[in-house]
Amino acid sequence: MPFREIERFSLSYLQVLDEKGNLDTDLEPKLSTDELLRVYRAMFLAREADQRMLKLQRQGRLGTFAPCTGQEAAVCGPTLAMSPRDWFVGAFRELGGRLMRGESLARALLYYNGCEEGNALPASARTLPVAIPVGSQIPHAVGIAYAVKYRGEKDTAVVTFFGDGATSEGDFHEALNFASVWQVPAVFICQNNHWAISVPRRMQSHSRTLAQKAIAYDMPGVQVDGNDVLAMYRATREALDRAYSGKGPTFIEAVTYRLMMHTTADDPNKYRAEDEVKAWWERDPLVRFRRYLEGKGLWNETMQTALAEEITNGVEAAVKELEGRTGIKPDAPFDHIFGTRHQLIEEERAEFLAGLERRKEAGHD
Amino acid sequence: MPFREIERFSLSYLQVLDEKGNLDTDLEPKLSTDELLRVYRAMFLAREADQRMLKLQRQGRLGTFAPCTGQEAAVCGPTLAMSPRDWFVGAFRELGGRLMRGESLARALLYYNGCEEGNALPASARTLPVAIPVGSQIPHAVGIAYAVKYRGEKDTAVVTFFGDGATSEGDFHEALNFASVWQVPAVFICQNNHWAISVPRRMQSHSRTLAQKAIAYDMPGVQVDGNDVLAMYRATREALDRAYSGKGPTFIEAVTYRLMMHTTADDPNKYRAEDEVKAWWERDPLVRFRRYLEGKGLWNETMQTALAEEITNGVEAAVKELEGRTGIKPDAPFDHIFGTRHQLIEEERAEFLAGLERRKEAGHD
Amino acid sequence: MTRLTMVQALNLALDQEMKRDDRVLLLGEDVGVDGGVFRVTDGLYEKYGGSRVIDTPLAEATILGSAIGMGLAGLRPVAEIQFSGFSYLISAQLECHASRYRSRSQGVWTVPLVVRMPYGGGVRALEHHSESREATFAHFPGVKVVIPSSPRNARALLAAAIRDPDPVIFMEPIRSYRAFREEVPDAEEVMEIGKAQVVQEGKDLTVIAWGAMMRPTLQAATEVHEARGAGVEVIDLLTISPLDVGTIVGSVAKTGRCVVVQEAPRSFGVASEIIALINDRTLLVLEAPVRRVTNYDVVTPYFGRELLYLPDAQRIQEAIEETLDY
Amino acid sequence: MTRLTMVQALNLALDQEMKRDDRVLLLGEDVGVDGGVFRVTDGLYEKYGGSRVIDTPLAEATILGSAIGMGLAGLRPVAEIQFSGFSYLISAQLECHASRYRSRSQGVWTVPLVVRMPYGGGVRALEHHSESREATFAHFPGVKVVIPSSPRNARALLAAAIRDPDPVIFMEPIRSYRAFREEVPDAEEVMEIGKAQVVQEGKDLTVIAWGAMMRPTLQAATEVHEARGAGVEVIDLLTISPLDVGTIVGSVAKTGRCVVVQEAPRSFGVASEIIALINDRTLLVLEAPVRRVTNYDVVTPYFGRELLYLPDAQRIQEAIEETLDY
Ligand SMILES: Cc1ncc(C[n+]2csc(CCOP(=O)(O)OP(=O)(O)O)c2C)c(N)n1
Ligand SMILES: Cc1ncc(C[n+]2csc(CCOP(=O)(O)OP(=O)(O)O)c2C)c(N)n1
Ligand SMILES: [Mg+2]
Ligand SMILES: [Mg+2]
Repeated sequence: MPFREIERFSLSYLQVLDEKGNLDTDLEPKLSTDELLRVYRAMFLAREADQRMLKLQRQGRLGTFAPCTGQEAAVCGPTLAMSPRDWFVGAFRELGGRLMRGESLARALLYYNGCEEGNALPASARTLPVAIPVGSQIPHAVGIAYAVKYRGEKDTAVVTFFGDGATSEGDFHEALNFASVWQVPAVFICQNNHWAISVPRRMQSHSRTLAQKAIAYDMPGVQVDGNDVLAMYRATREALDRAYSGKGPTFIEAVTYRLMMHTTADDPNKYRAEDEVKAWWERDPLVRFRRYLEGKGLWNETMQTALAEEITNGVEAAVKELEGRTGIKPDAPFDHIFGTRHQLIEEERAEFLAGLERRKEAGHD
Repeated sequence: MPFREIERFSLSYLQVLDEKGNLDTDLEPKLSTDELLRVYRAMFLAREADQRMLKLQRQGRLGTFAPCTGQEAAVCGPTLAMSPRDWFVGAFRELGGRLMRGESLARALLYYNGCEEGNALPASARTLPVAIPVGSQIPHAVGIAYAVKYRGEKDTAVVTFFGDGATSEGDFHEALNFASVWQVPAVFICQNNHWAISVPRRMQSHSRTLAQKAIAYDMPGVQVDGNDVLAMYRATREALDRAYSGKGPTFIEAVTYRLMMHTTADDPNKYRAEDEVKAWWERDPLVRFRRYLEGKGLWNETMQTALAEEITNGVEAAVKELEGRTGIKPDAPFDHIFGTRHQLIEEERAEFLAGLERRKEAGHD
Repeated sequence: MTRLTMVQALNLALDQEMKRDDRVLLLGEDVGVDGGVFRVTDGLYEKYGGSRVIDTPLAEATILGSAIGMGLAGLRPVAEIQFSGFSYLISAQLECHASRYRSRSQGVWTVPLVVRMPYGGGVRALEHHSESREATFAHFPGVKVVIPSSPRNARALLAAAIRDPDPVIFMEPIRSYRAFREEVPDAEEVMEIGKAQVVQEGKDLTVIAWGAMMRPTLQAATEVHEARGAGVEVIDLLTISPLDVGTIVGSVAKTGRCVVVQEAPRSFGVASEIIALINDRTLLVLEAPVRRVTNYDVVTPYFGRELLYLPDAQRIQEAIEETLDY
Repeated sequence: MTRLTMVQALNLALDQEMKRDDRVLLLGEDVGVDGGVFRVTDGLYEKYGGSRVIDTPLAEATILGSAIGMGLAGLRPVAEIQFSGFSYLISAQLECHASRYRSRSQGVWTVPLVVRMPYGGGVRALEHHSESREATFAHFPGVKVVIPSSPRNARALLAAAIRDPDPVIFMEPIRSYRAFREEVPDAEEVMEIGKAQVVQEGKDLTVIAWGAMMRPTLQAATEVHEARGAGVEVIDLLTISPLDVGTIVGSVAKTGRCVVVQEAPRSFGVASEIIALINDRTLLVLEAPVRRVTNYDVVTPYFGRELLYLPDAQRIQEAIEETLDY
């Protein structure tokens, strides 16, 4: 159009350690050995847990779950950057991050085995339970960030994770708008894993990047190599620092890939090509990061073997814990429907328990 | 951030005839005298209707309505660009445009007097009824545009209007995303009148412009002087041509101002300064356009007086028609609840009518 | 003691709760400088500032969604939805989250919040500004639904809702906002959520109503009493969910006859649930079917026809008399 | 005639209607290449192409919102909401527009569309994947709500819904998707919306159920018959709104005893409305209170506890026997 230009916008991309192992030392974050090994360990644990959980699920010993394989860097990198004061508001595909936040694998397994008890991590961990309705947790993050700002809590921010599919939901848009208007300490991390079940990224949005959606809110936005844990750490670190210093929210698009099925109920062969998947296995975030650690002399085959064994044992212990637990309280739903007592609810509880009793007597179930 | 730039975006502004009457002849649309006078007339009628309706409302002879004074160019300009094949999907503040689409003032008054009959413009007019839930009509426009594309209807597009406040709703975002993914012939016209009831534009979104929201969808977007009817015509014309030729949707931000109250139930003195309102009266779209017509020798005082008289008479006739109408069918809601007949509904209708009958007999009401 | 309208009484409750507890904050469209389109939040922006009386962008889902976040973080947000006709936009956040965080986390996470919304017809309003859809919210487990009927109980119930540990949908009858005044004590007053109130005792028939239907109901009860001396017991539901079974069933067990007055369309409304409760627990004492006086199963007509559809004192009176005569 | 699962029968209905009328198109998440997460739309993308079987972006409100636009423009969209647990996102478009265009415009604008959604529990699914909230939609005037219970009626009702001039919420019981097969004629079959079906006659008691509750209900009815020879009449509701008063009331007037089986939480559910209808029209023939067998007023628990909460054949049988013995 022959009209007068009034605004310009630009969008950047961040990669620190590329697929071939090339490192941009200017951008390399200064992380201690402890930190580097902590995040590697978490990524590896998440990967192993996926494998084991898939087997359990196939054997009918676990319910449906959403594997995170391929996205370990995109979730664990940001989580490493977070302090325990920060809030973790996730979706349903961030096992590695949740485990770093103090969740135990045994508890996660309990959740995937159909028990609310699996969500009962103490509130002090500032890690919300899994949120299944796509995008619906993003407004919660904004509200929490508002509370942080309202109370003047120092060095505290809220990090929320969601998928590429979530960017299509109204909740995403409304929440980013609120966050920007309110200038709250929030970091929005979009896990662009290229698929929302069977719908590819390009059918989810006609925009060239997802990061550019931040422009709609005049919010800083950046596209990051989501399989590069150093880049993800760095982008989140900067976003958190901005948040801590009162400069408002940031949007991060992590470009990554869901290497496995959407959930254990899904068959990706129906909708995507082997080749594409293979190409992304070449960019495996774990392999890339392990080489980096090895290059730094921080990691070797022996350590890897030891870690693998330790994690296998840990996972087995968690499965044992899961399967060894004794009875859940059948009427817990009545305990947790309201914070106050009501005659109607208590009468229904009594009816429910009497029914259970009759069954027991009759020898049913 | 020291990151690699990957994308650039730019945003333009369109003005053809500025506040001082300066005309950019390169951009001036080629409109016939008929067209110019048609749109002036519509703008003037809308303005006059507001005045008269306000009086009626204050006298208790009309229900709540949303005056459009100040926004005549932003609505009538686009409507002039539309053909009868195009669909008009409005919100609640586009009286001038609706009248141009074949709505009669008498019918509009009936609507504002609490009768659904006021919405019963034939479907062939391709003008949807007023939509009150903010932003909710935008998805309808996209669905209609999909139907147009699906059927391969030639030279047909859908134009939808909504306010600055509407851009905050999830419906806005979802609809623009769908439109862009589907590349349907739709034109989104945001009436940025600077206020959503008492909430100013800058508290609605932290973005510098509303037009830049189009970048989130890689949709062409432009900011236009909404008080410049020639610019509004031109921007819409180009967007329609793009739509007709299969190039997809366009987003237009019309920068204008709501000169009167939000609705007749609102008191703007509570939240905005006289000065601001005065400054915008200086940019009155009617005055600007009348000068342009006069400059072209197409308009003069005599014509203005004649038009004023004609319109006053027309408005009075419409009021007479409204107030002279005899009884509405009391049970019409039962006729139009479903397109099929159901025992439950018919029994309720009978009960309703019997109750009315009893009241009549008892001399009530 | 001052004679206040419901709008003033609600304003008083908000003011007192905000003074008492700085975790309480308000958010919504036009609740700030404008004081709310009905003036319920008038003066609070000036008193407590823009960070506690928040004019939000125009997006209901995220008004609730961010309030949920505030609640999770320990604040006590009071969200306003400008008209209940737009409250369907909050359904998902309400059902999927507000109502579930407690059970989902076995009590670790709770969402103490209030959603205030004006509802109901009879004020010549535009489309979407006159519905009464309390049943929709009441069917969501984990949500409390409260509807005051007078300035005094509005004030005391709003205070209770704000202090309640659960999400409370607080529906305010527009028609009663300014229709009458009532003495409201200056000192704090907090009513218990989950309790109905017998506002008038009687032995011959029970009428159950709530919200704006209370006034025509009381009028009808008086007329029936004057016309034929019948003792009509009138129950003001006040809490729609969870229902106060004890009070409802106790009264009907005594009178054996019952009329329920509901502003909403008939089917799948609150009246049906009351009838089901009576059926469950005290059917055999009934000497007549429970009568429902309701709107019909049609889209609420625009105000040109609206009054023909809303229950009024005359329809209520007819139903009472027919039930007495049954 | 082929023996089909419900999933296959629904697929057949879609295929036949799409073949018959090119105004019919499908839209939703994963309905295209993937064939729907339950495979209901399997093969249709390949057959009718991406412009008639549309994989939409992930946004339920606009799946319905754009379907409304398509309906207004004369198409006959069939939208899929992937699970009814996410259907609250469509509430606003449904209540504010789909249900109202007809009345708003006095019949000038209509919205013929179907919203399909799998619903209900019992399949060890994740949170939000097991609710049954038909009452929420049924309370919106202007919306029809249909729930099939078997492959054959699923197919015939879906065809009817697609041809219906009004918005139809079509809820598909997940538990019945593949649980059993039934003969489904190859030739078109269209059932009338608004009609319940007496699937088994009996003179002693009426049981009313719908959706996935039909199978345990029939099992319970058989067991009661075998145990004590009682004649249990079983009604499959099929249409939830508008309810088929005639069939319901006719049956109860005959048997004098009634049990209603509802998968949803008890309060403010469909069972209450049925009880209210019975109260209105045939109360005095009742020889016992109508029994409700329902879930409880709690958030549907995760699958670890779910089966304790859903009505099953044993609970239904107990309720039938108690009602017979009353
Ligand atoms: C509101 C809502 N709609 C639909 C679903 C069903 N569903 C679960 S995950 C998913 C795709 C999500 O895609 P994305 O946001 O990219 O996250 P990813 O699964 O790739 O991690 C869908 C459609 C849901 N959980 N919530
Ligand atoms: C969903 C919804 N929420 C709230 C309202 C009440 N309301 C009516 S108009 C309005 C402001 C609209 O602002 P804008 O979109 O800028 O349009 P304008 O009124 O300025 O033309 C509000 C909040 C509504 N009609 N719909
Ligand atoms: Mg994804
Ligand atoms: Mg505006």
